[in-house]
Amino acid sequence: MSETFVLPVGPQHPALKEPTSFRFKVDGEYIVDADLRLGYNHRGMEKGCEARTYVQDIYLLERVCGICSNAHMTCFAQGVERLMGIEPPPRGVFIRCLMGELERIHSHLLWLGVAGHEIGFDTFFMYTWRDREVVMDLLEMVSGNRVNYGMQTFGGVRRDLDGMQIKTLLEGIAALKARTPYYLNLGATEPTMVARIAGVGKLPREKAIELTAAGPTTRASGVDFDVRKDDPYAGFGDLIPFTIVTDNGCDVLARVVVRAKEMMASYDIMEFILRNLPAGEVRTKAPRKVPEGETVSRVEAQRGELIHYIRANGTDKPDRVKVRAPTLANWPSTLYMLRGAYLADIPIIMAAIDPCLSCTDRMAVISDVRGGEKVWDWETLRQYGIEFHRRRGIRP
Amino acid sequence: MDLLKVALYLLVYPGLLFLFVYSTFVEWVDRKLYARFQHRRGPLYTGRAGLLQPIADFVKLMAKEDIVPSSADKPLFNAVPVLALAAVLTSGLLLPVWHFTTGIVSATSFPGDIIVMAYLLSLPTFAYFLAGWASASMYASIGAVRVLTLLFSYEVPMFLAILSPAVMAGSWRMAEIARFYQLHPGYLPVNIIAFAVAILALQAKLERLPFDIPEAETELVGGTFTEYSGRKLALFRLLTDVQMVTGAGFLATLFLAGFPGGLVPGFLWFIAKTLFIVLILSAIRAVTARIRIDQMVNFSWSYLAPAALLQLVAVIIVKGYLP
Amino acid sequence: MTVDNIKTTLEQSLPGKIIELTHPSARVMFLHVAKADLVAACTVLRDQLGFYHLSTITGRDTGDKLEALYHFARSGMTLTVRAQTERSRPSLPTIIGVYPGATFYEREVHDMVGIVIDGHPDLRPLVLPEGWPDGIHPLRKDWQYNREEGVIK
Amino acid sequence: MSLRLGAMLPEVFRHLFKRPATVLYPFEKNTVPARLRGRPVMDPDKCIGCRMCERDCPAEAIEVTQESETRTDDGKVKRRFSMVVYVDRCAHCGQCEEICPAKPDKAIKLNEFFEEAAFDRGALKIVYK
Repeated sequence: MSETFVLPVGPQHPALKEPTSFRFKVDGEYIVDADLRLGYNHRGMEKGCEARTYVQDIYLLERVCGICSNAHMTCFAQGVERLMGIEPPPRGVFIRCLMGELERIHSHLLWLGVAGHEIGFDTFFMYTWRDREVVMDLLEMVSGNRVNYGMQTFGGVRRDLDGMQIKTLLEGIAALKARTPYYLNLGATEPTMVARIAGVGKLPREKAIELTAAGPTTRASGVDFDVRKDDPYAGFGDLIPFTIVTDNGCDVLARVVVRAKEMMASYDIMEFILRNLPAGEVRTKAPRKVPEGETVSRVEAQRGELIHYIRANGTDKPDRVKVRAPTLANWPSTLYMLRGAYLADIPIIMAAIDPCLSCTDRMAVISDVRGGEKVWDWETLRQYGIEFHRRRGIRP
Repeated sequence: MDLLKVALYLLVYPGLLFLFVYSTFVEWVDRKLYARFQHRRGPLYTGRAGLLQPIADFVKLMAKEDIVPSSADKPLFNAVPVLALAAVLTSGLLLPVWHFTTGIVSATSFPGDIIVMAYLLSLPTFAYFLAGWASASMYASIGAVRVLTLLFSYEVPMFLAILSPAVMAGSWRMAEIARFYQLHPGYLPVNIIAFAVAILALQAKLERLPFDIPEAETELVGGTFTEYSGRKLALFRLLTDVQMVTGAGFLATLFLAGFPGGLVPGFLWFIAKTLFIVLILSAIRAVTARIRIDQMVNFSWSYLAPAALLQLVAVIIVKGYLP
Repeated sequence: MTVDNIKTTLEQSLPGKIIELTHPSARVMFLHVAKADLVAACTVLRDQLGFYHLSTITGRDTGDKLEALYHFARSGMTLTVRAQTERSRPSLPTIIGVYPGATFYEREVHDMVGIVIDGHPDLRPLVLPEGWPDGIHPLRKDWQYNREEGVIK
Repeated sequence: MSLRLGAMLPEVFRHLFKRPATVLYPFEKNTVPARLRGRPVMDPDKCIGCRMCERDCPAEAIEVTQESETRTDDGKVKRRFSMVVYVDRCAHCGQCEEICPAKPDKAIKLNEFFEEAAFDRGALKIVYK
């Protein structure tokens, strides 16, 4: 039984919520080798940023990813603020932080559900996503949108909170706070679930550091790497207290535990913010042109460290914007974890880093590489599809 | 006259028509229960409370394009769904769901029909294997191998489990076994372990969570059915539903004392008891995650098979003290 | 570790190799080294200064040269190492010997800016689509993409 | 922590007797919050023609054009502007409303309409005159 063959997973596969392409060399039910191909989701954002003004860029970068939109916005806004030399007022800082934590809750609940689905536990998935509606409604109430909140801007946040909203937020947070331990508990006691996640996808501490993993993936391997502590932003550090959650399990179960506990920590942060919200303005005026300079801005997004490199050339358009979303940082460690794993563990190991492929693929513009038409109408697309399958021997 | 009766058996009750209608109803019950367990609503719009949804799905699939991969083994690929469906439909005929008096031995009730029933219920598994193998697709082949591995792990516990009520009743005929427990309902709880094992084995046979390893959507796309579409997929889906009905009826006959009281009460008992088993199957599906194939093999050989053996020993001991 | 500590350590360990060392804002530093000293600088950062984490590598077109920016992080500091290469035959040494996690970032830089990473074991395209023509690198300034205006009747 | 077989059973059976959480969307609608960022609507009477919205729109979904120029009796020039919003491109970010300098009331506002689906792309080109 040393016969190996190559199993393609992707670009389209039920385990993948977004297109990417894996090639697994498998020997029966074991994975011998894994290879990765990105780029099915390119939208040319980095190039696009150079052609737009800063104000337009902030909304463009918000759309790098639907789930961590606020993290991207915060990261870009604070980087540009640093170049402009302005500081948001304290109330703005607190609301900025609140948005980040609300988004973290929404993302982690989403992830818990997806992880459940990947191991076939759809009931778990339905319950977590039902509870996620609570935080989605809160976000919609605060920002006016369920995704792509558009709250951050240069010099603060765009919308203020009123008393009624603070009350609703506190109620919603209390409801979620009562509910979250149930999932943590379930993840650690349901035998079939434990069987699927305990001891799966081992990433030892040294490997996590060596392969530059980020976010809950590395924290579940016992590394206390958190940008909120290392490079404090949005009031972390001095204004807002918080705790870092780490776990030494190094497996998928540890990642579930880290995320669940992180949610509990986030509830505390948000309650602190809402109880101690300073009075005053939420934003300061920002200039339209940014003085020449360069900076690196980092944010702890839900999936890990997010980094933007921004270079300004004195005009109202940036010279270079580089975005590195946490998923790209976690791919090398994912490939490491997949080697030697069971075939059945592919989805959950991949899901465990909470991959966001639209975050990862955003750099190139797919132009007309096939030559000719840029916009394909329905008939051309259909003809191409038929031709494509005929070449592979499938008769339509 | 006899010919008409046979045609009635085969085509209307308990044959094709009844099984088709009832199995779609059971699928509706299963989907609705699963949805309500998950705090959802389930099918809603087709028919009253979505009752016709499974039929609508079936018709929709029948109308869809039917694709055969060019590298597939075409005759086998086409024949497998029909053969497998025929096997489970035949198994439906063996269920003692009419006023079968135990005295009359007929084509659908004879000594040893329990074994025939068990084998007919196993045939679809081989069909799944052949279907996956004939597809000549990577995912389907892995699914096919998993189907066989799964078969070897649940089939032995299943057979051991159905053996104990038969040994207890001292008969190899389903109608007689059911009759024995109708007369002595006190012996029903003796088989409780075998009942649990049989329920789990049936769940595995139906490839439902936590044992839907060969299909495993997130790993293998559609497992053995990856390449199937249109009519053939519709037949496969109908097959699973019918298998659920006959499997549930089989277990109800053996472990829940069958369906006494002539045509109408017997029919009502049949509905009630099969739905009870479907409720258990749905609940299992709702509260578990899919386990891995190696864990499944471990589980069945270290827990299921010994439990079934233990049950058999217990039954033999009880039987020894029987008056 | 304060900014001054980092500065002194770097000056001691990389004598004469630092082209420029700036500290534009809190917790951000930029270090410019020559192409040949890149791996040495990375080793010093990892072994002596505790920058265990490589955040990413940015490829950039400065106009007359191509440069790569290696963003390193440790608690309380983000340090960016800048290395430049000429436009005609752009190449930089690989740092995967020091930071194994750099492999995907280097492939990305190779794709997008066209800097050949010497010593990298696997420089297949990572993000560019199959069939992308050789020698075209989207993030260079001379590569322009013009979108056709969508017309609504 | 010990393993518990069927740890979720009680929870699951409890939900059998609860009202489902699903909202039957096209038939039942949730109320939208007051701050919802819906479709941009322009009031030509208030527009001062600064074109800030056009400049800042990240989706390039706004076009402002001058319609007429009249001179009032006291010698002031009064210009009237019309606007085209391509709702199919609109990202609903609300930057146009935010940047609008018209006083005392903004000339462009986002309303609470969010069901933008249409069969014809032309139906999403909206002209305010």
